Amino acid sequence: MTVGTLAERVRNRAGRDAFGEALQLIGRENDAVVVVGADDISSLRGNAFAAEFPDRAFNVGIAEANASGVAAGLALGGKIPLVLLYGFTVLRAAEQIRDDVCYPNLNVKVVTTSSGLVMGEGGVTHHCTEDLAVTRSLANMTIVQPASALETAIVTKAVVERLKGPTFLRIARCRYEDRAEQALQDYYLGGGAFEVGKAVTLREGDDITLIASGLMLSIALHAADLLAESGVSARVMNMHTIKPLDSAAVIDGVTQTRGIVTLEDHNVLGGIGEAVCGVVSETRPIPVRRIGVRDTYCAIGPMDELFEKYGLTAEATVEAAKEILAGGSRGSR
Amino acid sequence: MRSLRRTRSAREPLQNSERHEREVPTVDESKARAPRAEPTSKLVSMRDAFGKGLVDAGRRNDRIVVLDADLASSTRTSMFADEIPERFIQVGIAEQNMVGLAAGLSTVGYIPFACTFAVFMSKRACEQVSTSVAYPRLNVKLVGAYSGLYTGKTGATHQSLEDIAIMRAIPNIVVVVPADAVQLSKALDAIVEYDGPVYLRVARDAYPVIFDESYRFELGKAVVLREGNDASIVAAGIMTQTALYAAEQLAREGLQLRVVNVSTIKPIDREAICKAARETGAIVTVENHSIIGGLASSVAEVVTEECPVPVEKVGVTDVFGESGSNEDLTVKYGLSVDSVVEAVSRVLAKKRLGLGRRHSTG
Amino acid sequence: MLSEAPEQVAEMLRQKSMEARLLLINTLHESGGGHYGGCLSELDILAVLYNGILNIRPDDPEWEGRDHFILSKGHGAIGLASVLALRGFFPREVLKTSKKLDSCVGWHTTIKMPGIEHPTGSLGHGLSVAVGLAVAKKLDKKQSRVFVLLGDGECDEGSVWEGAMAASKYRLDNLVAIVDRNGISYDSRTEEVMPLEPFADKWKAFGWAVRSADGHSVGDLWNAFSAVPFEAGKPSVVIASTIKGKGVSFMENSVAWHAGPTTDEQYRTAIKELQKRAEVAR
Amino acid sequence: MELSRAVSMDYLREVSIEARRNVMKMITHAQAGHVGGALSCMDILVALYFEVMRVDPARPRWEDRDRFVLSKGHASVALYAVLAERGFFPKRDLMTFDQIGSRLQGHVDMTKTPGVDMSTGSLGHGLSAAAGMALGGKLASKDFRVHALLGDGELQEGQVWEAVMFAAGRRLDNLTAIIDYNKLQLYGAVAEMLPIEPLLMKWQAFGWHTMEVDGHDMAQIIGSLRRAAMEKDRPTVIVAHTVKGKGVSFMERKVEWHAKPPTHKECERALAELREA
Repeated sequence: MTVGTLAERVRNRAGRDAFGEALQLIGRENDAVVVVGADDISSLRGNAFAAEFPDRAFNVGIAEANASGVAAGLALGGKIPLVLLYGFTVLRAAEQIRDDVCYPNLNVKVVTTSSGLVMGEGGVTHHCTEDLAVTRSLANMTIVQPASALETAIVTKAVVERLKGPTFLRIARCRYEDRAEQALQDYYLGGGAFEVGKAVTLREGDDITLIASGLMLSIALHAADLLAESGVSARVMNMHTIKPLDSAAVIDGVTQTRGIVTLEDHNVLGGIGEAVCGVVSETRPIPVRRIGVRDTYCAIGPMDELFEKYGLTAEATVEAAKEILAGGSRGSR
Repeated sequence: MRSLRRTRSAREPLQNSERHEREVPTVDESKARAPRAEPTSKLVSMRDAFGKGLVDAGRRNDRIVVLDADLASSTRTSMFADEIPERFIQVGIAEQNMVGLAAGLSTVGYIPFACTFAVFMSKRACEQVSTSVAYPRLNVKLVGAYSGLYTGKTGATHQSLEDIAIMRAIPNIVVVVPADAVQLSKALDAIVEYDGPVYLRVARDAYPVIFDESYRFELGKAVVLREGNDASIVAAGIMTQTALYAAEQLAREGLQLRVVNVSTIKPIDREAICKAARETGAIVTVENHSIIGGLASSVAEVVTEECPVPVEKVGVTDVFGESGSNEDLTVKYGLSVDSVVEAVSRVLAKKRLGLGRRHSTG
Repeated sequence: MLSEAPEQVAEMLRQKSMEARLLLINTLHESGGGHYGGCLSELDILAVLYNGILNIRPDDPEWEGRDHFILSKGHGAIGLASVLALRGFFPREVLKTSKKLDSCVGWHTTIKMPGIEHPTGSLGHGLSVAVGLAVAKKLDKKQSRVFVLLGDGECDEGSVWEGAMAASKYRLDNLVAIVDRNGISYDSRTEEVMPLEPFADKWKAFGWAVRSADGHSVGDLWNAFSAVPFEAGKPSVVIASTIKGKGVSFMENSVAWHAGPTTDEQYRTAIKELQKRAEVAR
Repeated sequence: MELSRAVSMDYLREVSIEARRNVMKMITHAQAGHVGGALSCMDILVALYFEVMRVDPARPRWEDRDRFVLSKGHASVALYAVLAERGFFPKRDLMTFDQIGSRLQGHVDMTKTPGVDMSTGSLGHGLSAAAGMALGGKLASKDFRVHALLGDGELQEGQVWEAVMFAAGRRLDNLTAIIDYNKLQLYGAVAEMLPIEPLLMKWQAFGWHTMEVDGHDMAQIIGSLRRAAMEKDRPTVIVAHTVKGKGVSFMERKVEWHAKPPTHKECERALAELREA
């Protein structure tokens, strides 16, 4: 299937729908692909796959630790299991993912579509702003977070077909915003490739570097537009692979611009911001500001309003960028 | 650890760190004070110090209850079970349940210490820690024993290299990592006083004592153990000793290293880190943990946000550990004095290149 | 496979098990100690499985048609290693490397060791993995069976019951769980730490076909394992009554000998006792 | 101080209808919330808060109160409606449900809502916390009881069985677990997802005193809760057979109404049905 056809199929779809679509396609092409869910297969849009391949979809009930262990066993038996989990249940199954998947380096894909604040109204226990901290800390783990419906489909196919080993796929439950959809459509239809561990610079700029992925990419693009209006040239990087981080791309940002702003729908501790700070401080220290949830449990409410309330916005990004360029030195705490 | 055996004789007699009586401070000091900056030759077991400290705390405060998941003899909560059996709760091998129980107990006014190995506390019971304890901000103390690489040859499944990363990313949790038996028992007192969730990371084996009895522990405060301006070594936990040895070795080569001990990793002492960054221009972090998510990340975040200087990291480089003696593991996983010395020379090279000066607006 | 002459089979199994005990004690002593209690309690079970039940090829541990085994009680690693070595998965000398870095011999299982399918150590994981493996075998319509050995204290873990529920849902009659019911976990006796009885009822209530066996009678074990699945469409569990530290008098049924080092004298006593038993048995 | 009121069954039924109506209004207004599971457990909550439990709405943190843990935290709206009805907070607050800044969170939050004894939302946690409270009560020689309401699908979580084993091992006879056995979970029938039967046998094998009731028969519910309080040396579980979406004909026994908010039109229809009931 060409990228063009794929793009048609997932146009205007939510992230999880694009995932479901891709999953079904992969299922047809490779009968080793199986799905393990914890009473959430439909929530993660694995239902089309489950309907077409009932023998290859396993709902083990509300038992995420077991789901992860079962997936490990399936991988041992030569299958390529995708474990579908709610974001916060990555924490519930953290030790099984560590010991049974990552430690023996098994080919298990952990997929969530409700990480971050996307389940805004669902309540604090269903928010998940710690999952990247948990998965990043696990050796052997690869973490990928797509930023548009098309990228979701491309990434899903790629990690199943080409990437052997433990992978965490962090997909959005909702629609991605048009800015990111458009930018990535242009990129992929224009012949751009998805390569694990290779960030994509979507926009060039030499004053400041904005690093984002997932739902935050369109906010970064928006911020870049706003910055351009005030004469600041911002580079925008789609950091779809969060681990291993593309340190070369970060270093380019470090050497070619005057500062970095990271964006994530996650605690600023443990996620992309932390990863970037780690590279920057080892290379050539320039100021970094982290946009994200500042180490708190969020209130409930629609995701967009939560983004406003907790400063996950283009405006906050612009402000952080300007502060860096003005040479201000303060903690954003 | 081989590297730690290079200890020289103690300069002053070691005060008995194993005393049980509550220390009554005679001087009213509001700040944590800098202790002796030299590891003594006296080795004191961290887990024993924890076990004893817990018994002391339990005797003074009858709201303290201790829970353990069938590892009491290893974590040394067995001491509490022996002394105060009526407030010891054996939950069996069921860590998730243990954390939930502790949450429930705290709502009735108890101060529960839920204890198991660090790996199980942070990963097996990870979501329970977040949802049942941290989110309602309950007064539960979570203890991760057998932390880091040195877990008595138990191998990768029992080595906890991610616990700080995970606990740190969970809001409302204070993360405390003591460096020696004295700091540990003093931290215990502070933790009991503090009303809120705390993660206390305890090491298994015996390590040289650094702090003397006059040391006063303050949550959230780092202490400078050794002054110097060429670069800083920021160390946490039992690696603080390693940092001091490295500083000593480098002093013989004419370099003056500042050694900062960070015992509260979250909230981190931003002031002390920035001061070290500004005054010494380069930092090496040293910890018995993955370099992802722990002390290294905390320090990197602070400096890149506030006072960019080069940072080099000594810790486990994102790999699983294995069974082995502490000595072998130290060398293989790069936690030796030599590793610290090498990291210092790397960071000094970057400092000399002027990296970090351009935007370091101090 | 060996049903022709039960007496001879039993004799062979007993001998294998005795050899494994001696090798285990030697290995543990040389490496400065280890999990004596649980290794000794599981040994007869492992000896029967590897020498009389499991369809395996020691010279080709990855052989496709093999039966699978997962040691969920990962701290019994050296017990399993001793049995594997004697069965020819690797030379006995490998066991002498336990003190060395990069060795495949650790306090808990490692996948570096030939014959080990999955690393374990943290309790409560093995059953879920075994369920996944058994599901995969069913999918592929393979005859291979999956055996998993759990400790009894391990059954305090909720994840064990998650796995138990799933196995019953998927009607995994190619899955056999064995519980090494030695009655002692780390801190104390299981019934003090966390009462497990009525233990068989719990498994039955979770949809398993249950059988009890004397975990030190090779004949009893062999009969039980040969009869799986106990019921078509159900996973089978064998609750094997064992004695922690079995075979070394001062270790038997003692909470203190979950793990630890042995003095040279204790070591000599243990070896002497085992040799004596071996002679008597002969 | 009134510990319990002598009230007629009719009154309790009225309360539960009123609370159900408020659930409909809240969910419709917020366009969020779990309606099916809220309606199925409503009669149990009313029985607890209006008849069985020793509580004082003026002192929600009163030390000697009976405790309640809503382990199936997604049924928050049901608990809010009952707490408001009982006077823990003004009924007008109900319409703030799920709005930003509200004290009525999507899943219950003890730090925000008066009368909520434990924060929950992620399944499988509640019984452990309840066991901890019960244990705390025993340690402190208090005579309060702890009730935990669990969903049926929730029993698939291993942590529940850890807590079940523990509570029996510790002989926590001051603990009652109630299972809202409405037979449906998010994705379908519990029996198809991961069968939990034989349910009573499981709890008995784990050492609990078991009872089975019709979870919409007020007299049966109250009777069983009272009997549970008399049981010595072991905790009690009450398996309450309920109907998901109970009280609204077009929602009853329908998986799709697990968390779908009704339209205003559907809401009106439901309110009318409830008024007639």
